Amino acid sequence: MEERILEVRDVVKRFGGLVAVDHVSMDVYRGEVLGLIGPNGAGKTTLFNVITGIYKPEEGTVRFKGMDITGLPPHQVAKLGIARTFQLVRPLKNFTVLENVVVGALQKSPNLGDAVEKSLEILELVGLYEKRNVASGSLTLVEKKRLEVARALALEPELLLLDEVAAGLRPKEVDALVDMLREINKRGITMIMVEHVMRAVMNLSHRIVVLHHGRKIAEGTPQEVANNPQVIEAYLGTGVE
Amino acid sequence: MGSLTRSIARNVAIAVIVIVVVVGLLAAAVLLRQRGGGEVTEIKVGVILPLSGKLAETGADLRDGIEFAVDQINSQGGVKACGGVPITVVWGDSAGKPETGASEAERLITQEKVVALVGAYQSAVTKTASEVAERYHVPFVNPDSTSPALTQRGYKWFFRVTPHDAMFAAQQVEFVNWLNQKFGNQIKTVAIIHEDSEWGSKVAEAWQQAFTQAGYQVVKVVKYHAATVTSLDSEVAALKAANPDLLLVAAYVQDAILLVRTMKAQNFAPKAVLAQDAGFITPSYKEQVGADGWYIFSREVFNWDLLEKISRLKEVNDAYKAKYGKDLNGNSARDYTGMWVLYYALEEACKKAKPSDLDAFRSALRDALANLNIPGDKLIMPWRGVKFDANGQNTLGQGIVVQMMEDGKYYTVYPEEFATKEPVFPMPPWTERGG
Amino acid sequence: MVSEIDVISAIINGILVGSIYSLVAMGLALIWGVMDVINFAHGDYMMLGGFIAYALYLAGLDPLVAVPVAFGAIFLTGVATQRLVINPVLEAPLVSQIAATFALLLMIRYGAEAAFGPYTRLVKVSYAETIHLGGITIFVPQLIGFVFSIFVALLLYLFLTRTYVGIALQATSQNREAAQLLGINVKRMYDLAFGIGVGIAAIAGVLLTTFYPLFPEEGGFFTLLAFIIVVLGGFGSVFGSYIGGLIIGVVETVSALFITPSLKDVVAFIIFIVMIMVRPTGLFGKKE
Amino acid sequence: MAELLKVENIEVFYGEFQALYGVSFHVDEGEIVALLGANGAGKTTTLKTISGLLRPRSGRILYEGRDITHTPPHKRVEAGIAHVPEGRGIFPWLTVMENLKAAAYVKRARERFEETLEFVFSLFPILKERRDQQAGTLSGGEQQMLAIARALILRPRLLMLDEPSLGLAPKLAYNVIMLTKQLRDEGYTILLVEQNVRLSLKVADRAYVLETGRIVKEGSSAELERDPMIRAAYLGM
Amino acid sequence: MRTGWSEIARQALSLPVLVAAFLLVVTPFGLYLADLPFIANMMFLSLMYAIAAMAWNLLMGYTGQLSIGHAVFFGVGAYTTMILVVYYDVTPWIGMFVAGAVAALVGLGLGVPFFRLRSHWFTLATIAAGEIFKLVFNNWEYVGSSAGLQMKIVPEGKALYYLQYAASYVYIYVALLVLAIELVVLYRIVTSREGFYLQAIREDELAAKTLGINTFKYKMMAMGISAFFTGMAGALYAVRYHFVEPAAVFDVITVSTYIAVAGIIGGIYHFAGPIIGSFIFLPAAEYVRVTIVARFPRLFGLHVFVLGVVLLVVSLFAPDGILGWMEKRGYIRRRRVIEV
Repeated sequence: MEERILEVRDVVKRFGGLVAVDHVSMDVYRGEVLGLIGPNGAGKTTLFNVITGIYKPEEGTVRFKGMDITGLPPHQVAKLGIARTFQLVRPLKNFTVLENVVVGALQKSPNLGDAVEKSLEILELVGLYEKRNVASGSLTLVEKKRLEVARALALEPELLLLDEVAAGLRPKEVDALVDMLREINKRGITMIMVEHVMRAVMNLSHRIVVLHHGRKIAEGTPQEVANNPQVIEAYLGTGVE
Repeated sequence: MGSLTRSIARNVAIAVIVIVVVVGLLAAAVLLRQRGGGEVTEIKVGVILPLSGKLAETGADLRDGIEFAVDQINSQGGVKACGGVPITVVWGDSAGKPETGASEAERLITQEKVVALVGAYQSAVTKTASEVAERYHVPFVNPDSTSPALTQRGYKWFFRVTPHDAMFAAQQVEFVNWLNQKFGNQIKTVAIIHEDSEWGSKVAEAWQQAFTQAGYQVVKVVKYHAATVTSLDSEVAALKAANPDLLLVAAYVQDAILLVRTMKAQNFAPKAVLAQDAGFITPSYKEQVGADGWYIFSREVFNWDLLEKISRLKEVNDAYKAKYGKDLNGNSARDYTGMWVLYYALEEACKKAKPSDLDAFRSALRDALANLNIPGDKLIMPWRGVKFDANGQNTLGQGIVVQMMEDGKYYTVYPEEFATKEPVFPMPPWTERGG
Repeated sequence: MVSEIDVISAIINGILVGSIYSLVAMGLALIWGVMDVINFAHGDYMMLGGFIAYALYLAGLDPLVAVPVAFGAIFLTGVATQRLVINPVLEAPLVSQIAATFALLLMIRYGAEAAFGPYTRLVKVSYAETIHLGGITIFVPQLIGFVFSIFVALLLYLFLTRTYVGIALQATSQNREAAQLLGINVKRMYDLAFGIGVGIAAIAGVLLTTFYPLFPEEGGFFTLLAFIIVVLGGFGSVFGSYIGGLIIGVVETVSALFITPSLKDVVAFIIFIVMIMVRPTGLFGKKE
Repeated sequence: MAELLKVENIEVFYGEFQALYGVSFHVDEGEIVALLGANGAGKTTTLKTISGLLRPRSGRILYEGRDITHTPPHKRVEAGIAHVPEGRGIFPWLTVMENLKAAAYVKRARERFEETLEFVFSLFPILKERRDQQAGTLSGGEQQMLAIARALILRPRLLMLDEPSLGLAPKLAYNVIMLTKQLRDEGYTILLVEQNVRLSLKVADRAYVLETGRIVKEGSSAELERDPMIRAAYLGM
Repeated sequence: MRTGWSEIARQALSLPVLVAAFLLVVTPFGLYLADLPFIANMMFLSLMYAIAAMAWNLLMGYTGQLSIGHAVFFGVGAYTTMILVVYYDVTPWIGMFVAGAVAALVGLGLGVPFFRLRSHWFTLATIAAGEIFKLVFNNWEYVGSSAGLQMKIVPEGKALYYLQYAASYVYIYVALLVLAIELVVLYRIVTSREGFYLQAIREDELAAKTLGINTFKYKMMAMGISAFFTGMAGALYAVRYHFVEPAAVFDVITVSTYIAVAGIIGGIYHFAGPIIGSFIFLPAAEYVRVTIVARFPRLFGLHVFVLGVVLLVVSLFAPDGILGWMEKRGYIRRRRVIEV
């Protein structure tokens, strides 16, 4: 687990006066699950958007497998092997579940038959096989979250970025989702997960990076992070001045 | 297995139904085609006009002119050489669009089986409609389009009764020469302002040529887009800067009104303004422009005061007024005349062929038109007559020049044989008039 | 060829005619800002205002009397339109919204043509005089129109910034949900925005009749101009639209002076496209 | 103490997604009640349902004993419910004064606007100083003050604050939360949603803990402060 | 993934398509026999607009980009055909395809700047482009300025080369040919990977990007093809009427908007929607015009007013068009790209 699959160096992203990501550096090693946490507005999703090319950072670089991908357009980043899910689920509403996944699968398997076959496998993995011909707009939230993951997997990524996949789910659903993600990780896919649902992130992550006000304030194992006073303060706030 | 036979049976059933329907339709079509024939009780003429769309107002006027001519022809005994059968008009609406004009022409020719077409006012529509007539070998009588290009196409079935813009331009040069003679060479420089559709552009082109050839100096040509014009301030400023003796104008209604107002606003008063009818002679312009329109010359094809000069005209106009509550104008009078021209040709054609043999009759009608020679005194127009050249252009037509006087009415000032007033020249400056 | 005085004169005339564009555009900007709807029929409400002025003129009154009348009548028409047509498609996809306002355009423009005929009408006012100032000529009705337009713009400005209702309207355009939380009835704001928006266009229509011929199809080009101006002045910025209108007026008259007048609209349209490419927030617009 | 607000068993959906599962709680006159819970637990949804931006599929909301479940949002404001939304919802292109005036659109606020304004300015003198400045140019803390000030202009009986300390420096966050205490002393009833758990428990009289759309715990602040479950709810321990 | 020709053949040979094709092929002949050029012309116009509206809908219904400037491509196509035949003696059989290609180039040229814009900004830019093209052609001497260009009448022996026939029925077959080509091409596209991507872009452009789709490239592709066939429709106009002028072929209402309205009325989310829409809207518009003008000759704009009412009713009560409405009622089903 020594190979660095992603290197983020000194990334700065500003919106007008607001510094959303402030000189953040972090490494992701092949095969691990990295948790990225922090209170609301800490800059987690912005960092995701920088990595996936939706935003271009003002400063700093992002390297994927040693290659500089800073500022590449999203579709190229995706082709290189970085897939992501969205915090607010964005299924292609009028597409069926299967079609949603096939869109991604076609990137790697231009033959429709192959793409469909692969997509069906992935749907089996995420537990949506039965719903394959249903319009994705009519799925429940938990199903949509699974669909997001399935669609990202269809790109056969080496690195999967999960943006709050557990948000809004019931505890049982979270556990099932964690099991599913663990299964995916076992297949050799590296993951970064932005997550508020601690039940998920603490169970799954090998390491955790904590952002607060755009800065990295802590990094370590889940245990280390949970006991870090700075982290506790960021989350629970200070009692007294 | 059952489902397979069922689906075969269903397909066969559908195929049978389709074939029956198609055969039925074709049979009906053939039957429909064969209706008619036998004795001819009327002579059908197709008329294509802009009855809807932007020019519907003008279209209504043209329609009245045609309708009135047909009424008169029929009440005096129809087409006598064909046994006194009446003329029936089948209307086609071009909606002001060339493509609709073309399809209406085809409908009138093949479906309504008219012997000839009349129309279509806008030159663009006349172009496509007359092209269809040419291909079907149907005479096309055009009383009212003035683009010179129309009679430069080498068509055999196209006959234009009205003079065209190049002829008008030549005549306008004569008029200006006459003014110079009369008032002592005051006009040397000329400026032109025109809207940029085909009509305005071609008129301007003809003017530029004719006036330059006659030794006048064209100092400025300004064009604008009538459909979107909201102000003519800079246009008029540019004209004013050029300081011409004579301003030539080709404009539609809104822009004509706007132009006159802007000229007044900018106190731009050349020695004479000579307009090319259109906007300047529409009823709305005349009603609305008021004193601002005084002393402006316009080329016209027709004017109310010709009543005093042309005896036939007064009679016609009285009857027309009694029926429609308005006087004839350049548009209705031209289409009225066009219909009469067609009637004279019909009388000749009836001597050569029977209307029941449509192709032969159309051909005879074409020949009749080509050989027509109507003297001026049979017309209500101030023309020397109607006689078409090889291109189908009436060579005996001419325009007149009118000028709006202080009573807000246009008076004929040129040619002298039709004039009822002396021209006011030069035009008094804006600051020195009443109203 | 082109003298200084011509240029100055073109600029002044551009401002005078532009001030009418401004009014039309301000109304469009208000509707666009508050409701996020593009009103393709905007210029046609302006035309209706012109016909109201003409009706009063026929009754022997000065057309300017129609300013309050037209505003009132078209305001009510606008409120009715918003409730019956706009509101049902507010949440619909863009294509349905455009289809609906385009249907309005056809109905108003050609309904007017059916009702009044396609004829051109002209109003003759007693003050149709010109003023001459050292080679520059100004047509009095245009000047009066300009003054009225400033007056109306000022009133609208005061309304939007000094009255509770006006501020509530602005608030709605900036944050719909927060406005609701302050007790602002958003549906009512939509009624008001559409009513006032087309009402102001109707005032422009009235002012226009004193120096420009009136005909049922006159609105079309003004709508296109209003789009250009709203984009130029800054989407949703009512003040920016006023300035934008003056700028487009001047651009048209000045470019008519230097290139052929029949291409002056091309200049305006090119400015429009360049503007949405490089700075879609407009000259005075707000960043997104 | 009289019951000012009573939420009974509300179920709220976003399309197919159920956000609240039978949430019930009450707020008494004159108290500060905190709603705690991790992100996505349903706190904001609850406030939006009370102010009328969202409609519950079932359940009722009683305010001053009247059923307001089907009352439109602006009527609820007239009745005295003010909601300072998450992210403040100020009008960035209006001046401070215009932002305050926007709140005076409802009758109950307009009638006594000048008077309330005095009070608000005495609470937030900085706003008085910046009255003609565009609200978008204010600092985060000032914007939060403006948002609260604007709600106060409505002269509400029930003031709901959604994450008022969000995005503020610790010192400012502290001040803002402490302000609620002052407001309670002025006679306002406050429903507070706040991520700074310790701080909110410091000012609140009672609190409810929400987890994935359900109330999982309630009690006095003192009780909850000692409860290990709170930490678990936030940090997943 | 590419729909095989055998699959297309299977689709093309399915019963409803065969019946429709058979009727389309027989009808003009029947109309000719019955001497009903008015109906024949309606049919031609419906086909011409169907071709343009199908092309327009590749951008709208499939890619989610609303253009009200398709008159640009229509006009450019019409002019290209005309210039080639009038100045260079090139047969319209070739000219039509060149027209499509030139229109496609114009489309790609406009796409580069315009696809940086989103939703209504894109729409407004297309409107402006339409106006600019109209004004420029109006002032361009080479293309005859406002007078436009008219083909000379050629001797009958050359009719096939110059595609000049008196009867409109002939042109229906030309239009049918173009439509058939278009249907095959569009069908292949929308059922291919590219078409699939286009729809993904329509649904959510950002999501599409993160799924590895180069959205700009595919939008450009859609624009190019859309412009190509709209240009072909314009070419048909030139071929049919032997005449072009800026006012007719660059008109924002009768070209740009009618194309969109035909698509909307038929239903933009169905492959056949624009065809159905054109075959309803155009004949309806013509019928309304003819009957209303005949009955109320003095109420000038009434027929357009009636069209406005129709459009309003559709946009309020059947915003997804006739096919969308039928789908909602369960009468028809939208074909899925993939069904397993």
